[in-house]
Amino acid sequence: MRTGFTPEQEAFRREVAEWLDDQLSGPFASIRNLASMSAMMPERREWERALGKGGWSAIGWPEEHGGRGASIAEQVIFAEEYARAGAPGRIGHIGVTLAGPTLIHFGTEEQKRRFLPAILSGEELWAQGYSEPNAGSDLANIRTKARLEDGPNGLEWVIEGQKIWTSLAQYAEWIFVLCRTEEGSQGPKGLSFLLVPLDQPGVTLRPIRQMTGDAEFNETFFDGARTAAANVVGQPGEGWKVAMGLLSHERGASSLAIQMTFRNELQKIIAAANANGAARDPLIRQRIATAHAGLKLMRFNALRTLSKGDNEMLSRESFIHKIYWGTWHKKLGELAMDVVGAPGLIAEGDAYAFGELPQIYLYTRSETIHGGTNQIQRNIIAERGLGLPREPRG
Amino acid sequence: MRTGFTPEQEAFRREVAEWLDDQLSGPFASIRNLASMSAMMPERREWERALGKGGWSAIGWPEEHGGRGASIAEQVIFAEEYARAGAPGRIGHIGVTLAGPTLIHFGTEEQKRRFLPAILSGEELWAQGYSEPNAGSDLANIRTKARLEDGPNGLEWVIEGQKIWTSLAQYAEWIFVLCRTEEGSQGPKGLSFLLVPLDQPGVTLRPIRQMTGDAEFNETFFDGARTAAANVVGQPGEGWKVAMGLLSHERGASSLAIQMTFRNELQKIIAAANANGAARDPLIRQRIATAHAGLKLMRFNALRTLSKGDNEMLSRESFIHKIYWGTWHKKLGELAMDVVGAPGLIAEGDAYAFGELPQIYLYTRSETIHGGTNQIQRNIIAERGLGLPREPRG
Amino acid sequence: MQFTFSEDETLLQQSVAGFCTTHGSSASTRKVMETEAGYDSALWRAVMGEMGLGGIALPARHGGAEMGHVGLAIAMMEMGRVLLPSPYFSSVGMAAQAILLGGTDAQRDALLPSIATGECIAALAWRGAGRGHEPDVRLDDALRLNGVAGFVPFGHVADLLVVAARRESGEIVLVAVRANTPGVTIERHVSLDLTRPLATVRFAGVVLSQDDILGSGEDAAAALARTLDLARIALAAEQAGGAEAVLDMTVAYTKDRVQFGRPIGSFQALKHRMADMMVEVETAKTGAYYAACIVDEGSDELEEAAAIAASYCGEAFMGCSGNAIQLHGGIGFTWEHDAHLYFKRARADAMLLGDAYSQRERIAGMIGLEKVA
Amino acid sequence: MQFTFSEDETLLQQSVAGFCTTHGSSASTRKVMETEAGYDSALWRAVMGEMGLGGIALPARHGGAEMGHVGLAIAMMEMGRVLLPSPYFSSVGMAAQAILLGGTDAQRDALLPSIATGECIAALAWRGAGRGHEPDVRLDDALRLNGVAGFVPFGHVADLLVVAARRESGEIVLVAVRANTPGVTIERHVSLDLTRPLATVRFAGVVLSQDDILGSGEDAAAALARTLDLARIALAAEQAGGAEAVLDMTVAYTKDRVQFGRPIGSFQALKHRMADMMVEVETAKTGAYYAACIVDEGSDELEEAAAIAASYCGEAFMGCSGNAIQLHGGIGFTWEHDAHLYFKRARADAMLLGDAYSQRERIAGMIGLEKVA
Repeated sequence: MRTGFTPEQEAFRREVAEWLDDQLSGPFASIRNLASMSAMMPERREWERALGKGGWSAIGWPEEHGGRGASIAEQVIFAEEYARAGAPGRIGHIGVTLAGPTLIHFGTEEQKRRFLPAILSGEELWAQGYSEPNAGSDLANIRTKARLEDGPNGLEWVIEGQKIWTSLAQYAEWIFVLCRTEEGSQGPKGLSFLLVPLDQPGVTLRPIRQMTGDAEFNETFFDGARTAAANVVGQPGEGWKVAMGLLSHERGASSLAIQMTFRNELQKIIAAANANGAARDPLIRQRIATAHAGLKLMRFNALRTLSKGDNEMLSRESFIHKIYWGTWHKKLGELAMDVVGAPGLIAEGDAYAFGELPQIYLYTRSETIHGGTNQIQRNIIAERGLGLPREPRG
Repeated sequence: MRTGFTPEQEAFRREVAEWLDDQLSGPFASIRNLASMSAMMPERREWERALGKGGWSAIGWPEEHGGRGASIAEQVIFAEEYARAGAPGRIGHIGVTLAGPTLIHFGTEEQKRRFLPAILSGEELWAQGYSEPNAGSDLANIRTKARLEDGPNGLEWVIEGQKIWTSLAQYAEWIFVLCRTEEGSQGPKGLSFLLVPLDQPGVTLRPIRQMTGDAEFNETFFDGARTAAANVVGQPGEGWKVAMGLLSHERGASSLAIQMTFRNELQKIIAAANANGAARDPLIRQRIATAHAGLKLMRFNALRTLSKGDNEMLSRESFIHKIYWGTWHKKLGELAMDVVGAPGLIAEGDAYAFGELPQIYLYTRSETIHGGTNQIQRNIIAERGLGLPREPRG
Repeated sequence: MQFTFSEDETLLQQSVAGFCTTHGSSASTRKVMETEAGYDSALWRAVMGEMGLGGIALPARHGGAEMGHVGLAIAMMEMGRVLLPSPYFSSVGMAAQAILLGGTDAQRDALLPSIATGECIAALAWRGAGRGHEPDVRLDDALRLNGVAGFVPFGHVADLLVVAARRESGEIVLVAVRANTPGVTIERHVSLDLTRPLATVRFAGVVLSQDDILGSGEDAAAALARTLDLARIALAAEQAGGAEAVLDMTVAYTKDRVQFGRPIGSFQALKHRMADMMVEVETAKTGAYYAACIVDEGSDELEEAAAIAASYCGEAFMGCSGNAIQLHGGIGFTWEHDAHLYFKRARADAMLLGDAYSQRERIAGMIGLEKVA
Repeated sequence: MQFTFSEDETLLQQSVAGFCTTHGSSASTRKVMETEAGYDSALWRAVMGEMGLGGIALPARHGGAEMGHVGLAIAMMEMGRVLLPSPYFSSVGMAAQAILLGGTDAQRDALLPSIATGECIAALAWRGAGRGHEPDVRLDDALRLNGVAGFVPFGHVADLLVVAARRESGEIVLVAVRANTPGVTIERHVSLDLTRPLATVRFAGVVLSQDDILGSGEDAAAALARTLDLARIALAAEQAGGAEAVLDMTVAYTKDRVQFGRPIGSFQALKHRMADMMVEVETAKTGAYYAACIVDEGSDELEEAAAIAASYCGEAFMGCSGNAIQLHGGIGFTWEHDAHLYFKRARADAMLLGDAYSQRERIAGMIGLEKVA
């Protein structure tokens, strides 16, 4: 076992770093080191296009679908260099890491031809539609319904219902929607995985303001929204299988990119502690050291899972990443606030918008909740990782 | 609301302190500040008798039954002074705090006459027989059986089964045994609360060695053990009600006495930290300060519950004492070990017996388990304190 | 030993609780917190006038009700439960105490009655605008104030500022200065805690008279230290009340919310988390009551009790309000749900008067832990 | 990047695991731990001889297998899983490394091969008998050793002692001295960790020759520091193995044990506790593997990796073994159940080479946290 990379991989690393630095020192300098997820949207769309043009948008996709078929080591390297370079958070990530891989795995040839190129080129952005007000942790409890109807454009799905936590939906062209297509079905049965255009009268968005003051998420209401009959992935009624395959993609290598962001945050905390004297507090020192150690271990946890390749994704350690980083990051937020001290209680201007470190404190409260609460993660770890008996249903 | 005591109560405090000091400087000097629960047994029996003779054995019992009918404030004072004086842990406590109050509440006149005086005088010690190997947290799952049989001494209960965690049974004359007296009954139904003499052929003890190296507890085997038909408390079949009344006594004022022991332990930890330099470690300082604060709060938590009197024992805060002190003490054990450092890894002699501070570390591992695990305590708090729904039974 | 409410205290608690329930709804709090003032002046008059809470811990001579610090704790706990947005803590819990402890009889007579009635809103400006806890205002020998005081709750609506400053000799001096004195500027900030805005107060050559000086030197330093301890105790009561409110809110929500075919409050992981919260809540209440009693009994354990209550209650409120967000799931971190208001109050409270670490370090000193062998 | 076992490493892991399962049963461990020696000499010969684990991290020249520190970590993890009582860690994981790093070629050639075969049991005596981590043995200019070394694992069966001492100048000096040299006395203690007895070694005017000196001054200090880091990494692997063993034991028990009509492992509070344990176990394994790789790759991150692995794995093992007792309920704190053996090993491990606090303070220095502004 080894942690290092081969000379070829190091050469790849240099290539990636060089391309990123060229772009981010040049045409995209304005969005380098951008912290907000919602600012500078036109520039970020351009950035998605530039990634696509450079062939860097989805390097892990197979070559036949426009990717580079990059090895896991190369994906790791790309993710690390991407974050190291201060490249902006990707508004194309739902398409690249969720919709695309799902279509590659479950889609028809026609669907692949229709959707994959636009994801790669950055022309079409995607949003996800899973959660509902009454299907949060209990995802199978979905109530959004769709039925096939003949319409002016032929046979179409007509969708009624509501999704929540649909991030980036206000910027996206498409949303995938898990909905109930068999009347009277319950739980994971009778669901279908539909691809729905967002720009239509039947779709209404309402931004959800978070405790940070930002509105990163939306509620998305479907009121007779329509999509072509062909825009179902997998068989109608088998949406659960498709969605679950997609969720496991969500847990993948992307956690490595986030770690570089974490590293940058930790560096800022260290700098702040040195600047304001918090670094002399023995407890703060311990907590920063713990955070640093935890981040290193997070990286090697991920590398350990990734090194096993896809076949062994179900080994015990593959279940721990989400709860580990969510919990780690929440603690980092508390640490950040404690390092800043009382000045963190005051916004930097007239809006409810705080400095980067207090912002971590607020933002991270959601990270042990969205994408599966820590409680759900522990159930999964206990049942799938350790084989403990299931909870009786009520 | 006030925390202080009245002049009369302070006078009572002086009286208690004086009597204890007289005794423990004089005839009982050899057992002052005794840490072990199992050493110096003959002297400790004498001590029980001296308490009885002085009228200090069970001051909270009603005067008609030989107590002093002491107020709660007086019981608090007595418990505090008892521990402050370094008086030894009471081997009579199961009789005084459990068996006696149960008999006073549920017993017949005949039973009271027979048993209470010998408890008060220290002539008869008691053990408790609740838990079984398969009825630990799930106390209602009791399998020990008793049936009425005509024997040489008239109608008698004949008992078959096994109890576990019967502390002090090797020194006691009597044990109360919760057992199943209705064939085929299940759960809390069909149980009876029997009083059984220990010195008989049908009773066998096997000491359970704990991880500390000591054997404070026993397994007690009943193999045709007998007791008179009259030695049932409450109606046959209603033992659960009697036992539950008794368990609530167990949660009472006795926690105040233990706190003085805790205080002595904390003082020793502080002294050790000053002596070996651990007091200069900022984290150790924080932890000791936290322990000190926690102990103060523990005392006032108890005073708060006690101040409400018996009628309001079911207010929210009355549920927290057991988990609070068990958890606090376990942390104190870890702190003690960290203060001592590596020297705590070495026994003081040739036996597996460590210094007082490491001993706290080992001993306290059991305190979040026996008398109701922390898990069970949390269920009780959640369901009875907060009114949350019960867990479905499997 | 009667460590439970007296009849008077029970009545007080019920009346404040009733008032807060009626006037401290989420909707009205949210309306008020969006205003520039950050409090509702009609409500303020009711709290101070009809309810008479302004003088609760003051001697009768100064317009007080003589309910002591237990009375103040009761009021703070109930207001904390609903996050009642008002300058109460700032004016009554901090500034009035500083005048009572640090001023002369004449100054008390002059200043306290109007604070007690609420006519005058006072605020205590005692620390600089940075991370530390030292005064950053200087009083020169010509009695001119210069410098900055940070994190003054409701400083922007204060009529009277009690300022901790240093003389050129380094001595602490406490002064009382009207907010409209030339050279005083007050900047209200958008604050993390939406229900208790903070202000920065700047002094640029503010000229004082000798009468504005409450006291100097060791006495003033002691009065300031004691004021902060009394404020910690009052704040501990608020924290305990806030912690209990988020627990109750969470219990109610989890009994209601159904997932996987069961109310989520029947899942053991959630039950146990709430059980742990309850242990913290009850212990926090105990800590606040105990410390308040210690004040009223004139015990010499006041510093210890304040440090214990502050360190425990601060962390309990932060922990419980964080758990409340977690146990509410997605809705818990939205702006429209109240959980974040409590979470932010908890954080601000915990940073206002020195962190738990420094309070525990004080305790370490009190219990004889040696720093150098 | 191939942060997973190679084929050779997989084979090694399987063979050590098989050996430990066969020979490291609870019954045999309990028998061995009651003996004066505290280890089974036949088993020792098998570990060192047949299994060839003695030289696993040594160069071939000194009788080594050149499987590196990853190999050593694999061996330690498997032995840790069953608490195999043997001087392996002491002799191979500590003393041999000190000789390799601190000795001359001649000394290595002379001493290491017999340690690798197990003929010679070595032990490292580096700290005093108190709470601190400083050598308390002095080497005077006439090459006489005097003083006390504490907490030497399996010191009582050591043939060779590697001793960290100070010269009169204060310089660190590393020496190798036979245990049977006149003036050396070794006292075996009844130890908290029953499966790894500790000894105190006393030196009373022990006369050395120049050849016994491995090295002096900065080189020796660096060799000692690095030896301790390598020992921390090996110990981290043991801790990860122990943590995994108690988790597996707890999972198995709670699947079996029925209370309230259900296996207790179906109760969410227990499931979630075990889930948290699994996160710690897997991360501990990661930490141990990562640090071992760093050694074998010759990376300059060795100190950091050692401090990270030591602080994380030590606390993970203590936490998991404490949880194991708790989740076993009453039986968990009995002598007859193995849970306490792991719990005590975890505690002893965490104290043997410096606590987590000091390791984190090292990390704080490495990542640029300034102590004085």
